[in-house]
Amino acid sequence: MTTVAPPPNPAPLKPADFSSDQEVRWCPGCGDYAILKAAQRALAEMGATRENTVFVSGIGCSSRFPYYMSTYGFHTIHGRAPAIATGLKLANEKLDIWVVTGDGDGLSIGGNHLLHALRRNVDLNILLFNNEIYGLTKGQYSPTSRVGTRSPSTPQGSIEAPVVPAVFALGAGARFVARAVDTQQAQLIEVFKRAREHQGASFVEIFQNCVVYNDGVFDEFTERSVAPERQLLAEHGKPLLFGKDRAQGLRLRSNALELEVVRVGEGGVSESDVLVHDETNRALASLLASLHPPTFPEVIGVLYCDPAPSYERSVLEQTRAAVQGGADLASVIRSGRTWTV
Amino acid sequence: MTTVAPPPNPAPLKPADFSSDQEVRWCPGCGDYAILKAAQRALAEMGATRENTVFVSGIGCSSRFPYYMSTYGFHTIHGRAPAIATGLKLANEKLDIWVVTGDGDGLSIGGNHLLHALRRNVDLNILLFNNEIYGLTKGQYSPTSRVGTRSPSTPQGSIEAPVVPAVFALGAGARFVARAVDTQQAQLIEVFKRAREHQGASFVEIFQNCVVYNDGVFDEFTERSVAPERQLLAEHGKPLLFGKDRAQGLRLRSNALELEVVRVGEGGVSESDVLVHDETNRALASLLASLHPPTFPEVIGVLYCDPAPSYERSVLEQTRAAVQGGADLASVIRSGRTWTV
Amino acid sequence: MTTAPPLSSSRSRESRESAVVRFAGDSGDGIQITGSEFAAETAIAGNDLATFPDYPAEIRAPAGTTYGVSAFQIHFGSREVLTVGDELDALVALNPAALKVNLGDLRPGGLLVCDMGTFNARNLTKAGYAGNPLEDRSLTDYRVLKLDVSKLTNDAVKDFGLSSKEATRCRNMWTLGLMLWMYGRSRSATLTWLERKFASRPEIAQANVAALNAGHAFGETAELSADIVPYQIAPAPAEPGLYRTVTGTDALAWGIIAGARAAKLDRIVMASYPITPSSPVLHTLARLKQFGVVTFQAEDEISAMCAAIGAAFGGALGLTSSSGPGIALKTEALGLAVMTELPVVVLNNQRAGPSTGLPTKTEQSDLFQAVYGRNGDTPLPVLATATPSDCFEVAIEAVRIATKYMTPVMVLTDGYLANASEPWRVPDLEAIGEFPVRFRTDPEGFHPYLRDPGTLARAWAVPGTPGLEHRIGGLEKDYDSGHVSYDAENHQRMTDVRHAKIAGIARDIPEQQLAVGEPGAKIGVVGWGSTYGPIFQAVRGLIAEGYSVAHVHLRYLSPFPSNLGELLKGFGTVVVPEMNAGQLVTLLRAEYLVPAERIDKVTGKPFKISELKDALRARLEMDS
Amino acid sequence: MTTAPPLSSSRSRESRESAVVRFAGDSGDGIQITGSEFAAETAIAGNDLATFPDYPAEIRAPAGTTYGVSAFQIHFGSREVLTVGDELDALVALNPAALKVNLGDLRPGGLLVCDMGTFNARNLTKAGYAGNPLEDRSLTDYRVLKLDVSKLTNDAVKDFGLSSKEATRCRNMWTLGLMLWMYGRSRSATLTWLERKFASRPEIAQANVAALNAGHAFGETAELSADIVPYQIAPAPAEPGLYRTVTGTDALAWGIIAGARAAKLDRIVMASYPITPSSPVLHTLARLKQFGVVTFQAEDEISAMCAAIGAAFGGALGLTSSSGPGIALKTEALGLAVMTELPVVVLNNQRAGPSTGLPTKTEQSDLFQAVYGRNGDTPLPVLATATPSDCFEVAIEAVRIATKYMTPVMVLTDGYLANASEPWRVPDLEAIGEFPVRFRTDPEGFHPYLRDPGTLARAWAVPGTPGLEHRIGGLEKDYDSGHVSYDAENHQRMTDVRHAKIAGIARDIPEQQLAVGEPGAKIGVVGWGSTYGPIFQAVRGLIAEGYSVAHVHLRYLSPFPSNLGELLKGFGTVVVPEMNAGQLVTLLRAEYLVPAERIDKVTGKPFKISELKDALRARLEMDS
Ligand SMILES: Cc1ncc(C[n+]2csc(CCOP(=O)(O)OP(=O)(O)O)c2C)c(N)n1
Ligand SMILES: Cc1ncc(C[n+]2csc(CCOP(=O)(O)OP(=O)(O)O)c2C)c(N)n1
Ligand code: SF4
Ligand code: SF4
Ligand SMILES: [Mg+2]
Ligand SMILES: [Mg+2]
Repeated sequence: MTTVAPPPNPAPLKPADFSSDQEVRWCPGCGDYAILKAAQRALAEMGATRENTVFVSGIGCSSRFPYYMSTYGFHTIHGRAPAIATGLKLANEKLDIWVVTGDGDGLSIGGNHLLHALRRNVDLNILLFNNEIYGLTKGQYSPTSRVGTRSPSTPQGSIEAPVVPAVFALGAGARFVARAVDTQQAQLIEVFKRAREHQGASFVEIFQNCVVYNDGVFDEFTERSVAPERQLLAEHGKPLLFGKDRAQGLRLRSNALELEVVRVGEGGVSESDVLVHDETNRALASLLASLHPPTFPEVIGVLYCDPAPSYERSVLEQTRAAVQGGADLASVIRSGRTWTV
Repeated sequence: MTTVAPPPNPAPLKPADFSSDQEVRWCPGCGDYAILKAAQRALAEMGATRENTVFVSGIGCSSRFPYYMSTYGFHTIHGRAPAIATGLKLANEKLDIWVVTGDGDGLSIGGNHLLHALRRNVDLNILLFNNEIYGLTKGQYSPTSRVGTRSPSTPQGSIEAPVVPAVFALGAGARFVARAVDTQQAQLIEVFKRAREHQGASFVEIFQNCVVYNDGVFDEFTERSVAPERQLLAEHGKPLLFGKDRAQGLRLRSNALELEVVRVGEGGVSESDVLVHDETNRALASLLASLHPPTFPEVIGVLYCDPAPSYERSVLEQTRAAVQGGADLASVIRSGRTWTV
Repeated sequence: MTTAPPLSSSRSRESRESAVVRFAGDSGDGIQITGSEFAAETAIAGNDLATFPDYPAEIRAPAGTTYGVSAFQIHFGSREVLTVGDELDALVALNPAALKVNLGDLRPGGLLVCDMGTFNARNLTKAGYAGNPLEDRSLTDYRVLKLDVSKLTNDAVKDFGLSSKEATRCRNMWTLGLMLWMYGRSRSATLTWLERKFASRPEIAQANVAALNAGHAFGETAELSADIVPYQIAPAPAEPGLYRTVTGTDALAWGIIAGARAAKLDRIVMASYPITPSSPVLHTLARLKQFGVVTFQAEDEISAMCAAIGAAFGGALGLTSSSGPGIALKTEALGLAVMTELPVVVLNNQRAGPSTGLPTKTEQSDLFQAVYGRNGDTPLPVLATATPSDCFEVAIEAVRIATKYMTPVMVLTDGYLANASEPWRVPDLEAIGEFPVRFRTDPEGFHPYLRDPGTLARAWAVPGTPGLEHRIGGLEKDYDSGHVSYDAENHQRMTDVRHAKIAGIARDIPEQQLAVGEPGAKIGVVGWGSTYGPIFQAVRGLIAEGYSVAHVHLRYLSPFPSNLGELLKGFGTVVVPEMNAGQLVTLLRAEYLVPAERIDKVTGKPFKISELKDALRARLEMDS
Repeated sequence: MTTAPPLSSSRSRESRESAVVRFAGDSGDGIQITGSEFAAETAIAGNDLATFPDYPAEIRAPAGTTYGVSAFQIHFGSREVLTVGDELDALVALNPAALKVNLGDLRPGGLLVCDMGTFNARNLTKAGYAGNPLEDRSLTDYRVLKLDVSKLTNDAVKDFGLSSKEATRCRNMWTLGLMLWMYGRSRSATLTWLERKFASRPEIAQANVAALNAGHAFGETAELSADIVPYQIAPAPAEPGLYRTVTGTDALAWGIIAGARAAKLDRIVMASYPITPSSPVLHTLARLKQFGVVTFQAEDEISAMCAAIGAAFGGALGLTSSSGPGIALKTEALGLAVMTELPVVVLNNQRAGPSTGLPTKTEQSDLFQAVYGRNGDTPLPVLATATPSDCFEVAIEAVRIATKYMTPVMVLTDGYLANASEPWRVPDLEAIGEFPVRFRTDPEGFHPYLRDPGTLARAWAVPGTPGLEHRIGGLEKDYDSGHVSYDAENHQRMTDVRHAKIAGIARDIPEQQLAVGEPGAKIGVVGWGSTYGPIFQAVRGLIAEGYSVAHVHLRYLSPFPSNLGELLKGFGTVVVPEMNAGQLVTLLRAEYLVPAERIDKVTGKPFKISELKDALRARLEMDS
């Protein structure tokens, strides 16, 4: 609400300027470190200011994030960050608000708030650190854990079908859905920038390695040696190609809603047969988000981006219009039937 | 847990036998009456018993439902019916459990439980009475209300994009998603039967007219005169045709993930160009669920059905296997290090 | 029709000090309008008054059923009126169901007006009557005026070309006209209102006017039995000024806005999730956006509480409202608000519990929840409103305490207060003392838990302010730096300061006064919330009877006013009437070790003056 | 190395009544294993004992940091041991950070064993030491045994072909060997354990054995300074029987299972959502499925509570567990359980609040929440466990009360109890009295709120039973039919019966006994929960000093035992030590009007016996 004018000619901030004085206390080797670094770089590169940037998180290892940023921060309670961030945005729409959440925080206890923040399209940048496990509470399976995950609460293996965060977000009506990998800095930074630019709720799922309780769970497609063959970086307007020499692509089966992997140049397949990524097509995004190795590549990048007016804009327009109409409490109270004694 | 054996040769029950002795207290003309009737008929026609059938609801006009059934019933608290029903199913997997919820109950406060009941695939028949409004609390807009809905809490009109229940359910990983209209009894009964037969979570959205706070909100496609032109009943294995004489159909745009309406016999379109409904294709279901009048028909019927093992089965298998291994508390307590004084 | 000798109806009016009238009919009969208009004319006539609407629990119950009955009660008089009245002097029943449901509250000898036109077999059956009570001897205890209001109305409006349904809808105006005559009231306000309301349909306006006049004229001219007499009730003395009637809901909403203005906050974020009986505050504020109000209908109560917290973090006044079950859902986040010391006002419009309970009935059973219902040692201030107009002042006070002490504040109202109305002298807004917040802007020496040495409030430093970037959260923080701290002694220190801060508010609130009676009375009757009216009247009545009794009514329930202990210990006995199973009494006993006694009532209905008087009289006489 | 004259280490042992030893090191150092093994050998040696592990708050803090220090404390003796000890007689510090964090708890003159091999510049800096404390004069208050354990271990295991990392990992066994020698303990249990544990890697097993033996031999043979003496601590008297050590978590889990067996319920639905420090109960029960346990990791605490309610409706024992913030989320549904009168056991493993607070620290601050933290008048029984082994009995009792009275029951434990362990005489399961539930099957005269005239419990009629089809829910129900009722008098009656049912449990629980001391003592010290040990020891100590003091420890916090008021009124003064800001004391004052006084501590740590003794002694002398 009160945004004090920034000092004149502020010097551009460097990534390190976004680092707080608090010692980072994630486990050595945790994927969260890389995400922290990428966020600091993205903010610096975009010319963000500390005072107008806020990180709001829930509870979990990932949710410690705000303590390590030199911006404003709110380490709230488990699962509720999107709701708190919504209130904050309604108090001061000028703030650049980032929500940091985990697969447990955002999709277990906090699933409902996430659904509604996405549906309402509040202008928040929501980063979901998906390590497919509850890190902070010492390794129980989470809603994104694969079937069969052995954990303290599922010693015989979990049996629930995991939720696919991006598919859930699309089902919830999100208008920006992207994916990135903790250690792939360049792409991560790029996605952060796109998310920040997007007006309305941006949902970013980050595959994050928990070295202690779920080490290597994404190796299948993040391990350096296999990454090119198992990842597809979706780029708007470009064909959905992947693999060494971008030799493979995704094609739509004729008159069916199914994708298949084809090799360009083999069996009469030309590059023009390969589907072109259209980030404004929700159905395509949903299909892409559902693909997984080994049959398919894991699709990363901006799966979906189709802006619409953000919630706080429209809400505040109503309030602002009313305020402009003039406000006199005395006359409101005196309206209706009065009498004088 | 304790299922007492039914009396020998029970006489088959009639719809009226599923009616409780409580006076039905919905507003005259409320769509809920028709749904009640359909449920009673479906149960009777499927040979259900009162003692093994349970209706669990949250809070809302719709959630009064259990009081009007002569089965077991639990009118719980707002939004929590799926969670309570899950516990009930884990206590006694033999029960045939129906969850009755509203668009507010199931998608506003209860969205998270719905998400997880669907994802886990608990064998529940979940009926969401969607009247796009909060009936019981006197008419506030709900998460399914269209943009611009004027209600006591949105006197200037609502601004949030509504959630599409079926799209949400698909995004949540539901394995059975269907739609029906309150007053179209035959199809409603048919959907109830399919839902009950389906093992695992079945999600049924019912377009329900609230005569008091949102009268006629579905008229666009439910009004008798327009219904044939504005509704498409999806049937597995059959072409997606609709309209008088089934003259119109849905076609997939070539090499794109978009549907279009075509007229069979016009402009060289033959019936074989029309997409055939495949209820096991999630992407198709999702696309169908996203269509709305006036551009498209509203699609009803079973949009998606692709069974997988239900949650309680797998969970109870683990427990049962353990029980069969033998259980001796004394030896558990005596295991590990002991000493004798 | 009665056969008693006819009397001119223009005969002189009997004087009364007060009257209690209830209008009742089917939900479709326009009862609430009738009641409100009667109340408006009564207010303008200068009586003090209290009104209470009683809606059916069902949204739209089938016509003619007992559970579809809607009612509106008004108590008015020539002296202070503080309750809606124990029993009815007059009951207007527009159909058999209305009679069935309400007759029990009519005092013997009271006036009963019935529309005999609706007492047909179908309606009688629906209401559960075997025979027609207007025709058997079951109403002999009352003075019955049975009129075919339906027919009389139809006659009165027949010239306006209304449909028969529309014509019948004018019945309420006919009845209103009759009752306005009965108590010697003007019709002018209603006439103005009708013309405005139906401006676009003048034939409806005219028909309603005709019905209203016809009902009035009927009183003037018809031959009524001897026992039906019109009344006259003199104006009540009142401080000079501009008056209006006000409900608790409106007063609360306006009070919040006035409070935010006094705090110089230009944005209020009201985050709420609908629930009976609390939704109207959200609805009211949604129409007051011109005061910088942003209303947010959240997905649930947790989200609403959290959004209010987020808004307070952002420098707005955080506001949320709910009723018991919804407040239960807010408790975890409320703990976060305590821990992060953010100014959020939480309105709890109580209803009868436990659980869903009786959503449309009133109760005061969330006091424990308000004071104690959180994990950890988590103190916060709790205020309660006593009357509809008191809601205005309490709301301002809640904003003052929240912003001055950087704390969530719980305000307890109830379903009765929200809907009841009473005359209110329109306050002079300029006279409201300001308490402007001072956002921290100076980075020098700043940390987020830096406290004001006087209030112990922490600094309010708002995102957007350069140089004050900081992180708060639910983990314990270091007293001296605001960083996360697991230190043992620090936790003790922070726990202590959280308590001291709230306890210190006792120094910043008025000393407890007596509502009526003298300190040291034989019995001190201590109440809180909407029981103010009945307790006050009961105690005043007993004092008039010569008893030594006094009334203490608490606005501040946590912390208590600093002199309360002394006051209580001065009484011979302390008695605490509550609409719960004994909650304030428990707090008082724990705090002051006074052997306070209980008078509980949990029927979903307010206390009657008479039942309180009886109970207190019995207690007073026990010792003598 | 010291220059004092060498003495044979086989010299005779000094006798001690008890000792408190803490092992501390980096989280990767195997400290918890060292401690557990030491405890096992000590138990087998016949001492009474109490242990407490202290994990770092971070999952895996960087090596060598102070916040990465892990510790394990054991108090053992030849007489009853009830606490982990106020101060340390011996501290083993495997690195500088461990020394830094723990030294403050070592009593002057206490034994300090340090691995000087780790006191290099890097580790010293990480621990925040400017110089090396082993080399300056900062440790002169203690008897320091500085050994290069790293090197000694490496020497001992060099023959087994281990990597240097693996070799260093054996340091804990070397240390254990030394300390076992120090207190004259056997190594046999540890040897067996090592062989089983590393069966697949015999070289590791052998190396660990070698390290263990080397440490022991070092004690036997090395030339230690004169002030380093080995001890002997005689076995404690104990009732004959089979013993084991038990943590609160295990005892609770087993108690629930024993309770369900006694109730003849063959299914337990345990629905929970992980939260520190309560998750281990879920983990433990997930491994006990053979007892008909179904574990359900819900999406949140609300769902967990609701699933437990649904399960109870279905005829299983409904069980849920959490800690403060999670319990807050359960309160709305808990109200539903009260309203529908279903048997659900709710375990609250308390942690320090408010809000997220200090998740890994212990506190007793959820008592208010347990007793009062719901909307409406919503009474339920609340029990608390006093010691790890007491958890077993309390769990059984919770199941008994829940099923017999058809009510949710809250059980309060805390993070300390969950993790602490003590010796436990394995109970005779056959001797546990049965309390089989009787599901209603007879349709004759049935309605769901039909009550047992004795207990006032409603009938438990389970879906699946023909003829008993019924509907329950959160709305108020008619006393006589179980249908929804908005009736005023009925609500009063139901509210009353809900209270009467819970209050009536007081007749079905044992009268309150004194833990130690005499009725009518000058000071009655009243405690609950995990403060049992320190209060008991403090009071016993004061009695031995000749003071008139007694200890009352409450298992039943709602309702209180029927004789409690009388007992309290008999004391000169009632003092209530609590690890919160005064919660039980408030309940007692309100209930009995006794001017109970507070001794509070909220540092996240248990009371010390000495601090309690000091406080009580001061209080005792105030009046004399
Ligand atoms: C109300 C509440 N319930 C439970 C917890 C315990 N809790 C803290 S974090 C967490 C899950 C963390 O998982 P995730 O969100 O995936 O974060 P990660 O630690 O993996 O980054 C849980 C269950 C809590 N703090 N509060
Ligand atoms: C915890 C809680 N919050 C809010 C309410 C109030 N409430 C009852 S029903 C309802 C919404 C009803 O809408 P919907 O689910 O669409 O049902 P409908 O009445 O339209 O059938 C609300 C907000 C409540 N009973 N409990
Ligand atoms: S437990 Fe896992 S997620 Fe948490 S800090 Fe350690 S590595 Fe990272
Ligand atoms: S308010 Fe609407 S949904 Fe509720 S009973 Fe009436 S018509 Fe039906
Ligand atoms: Mg995680
Ligand atoms: Mg609805």
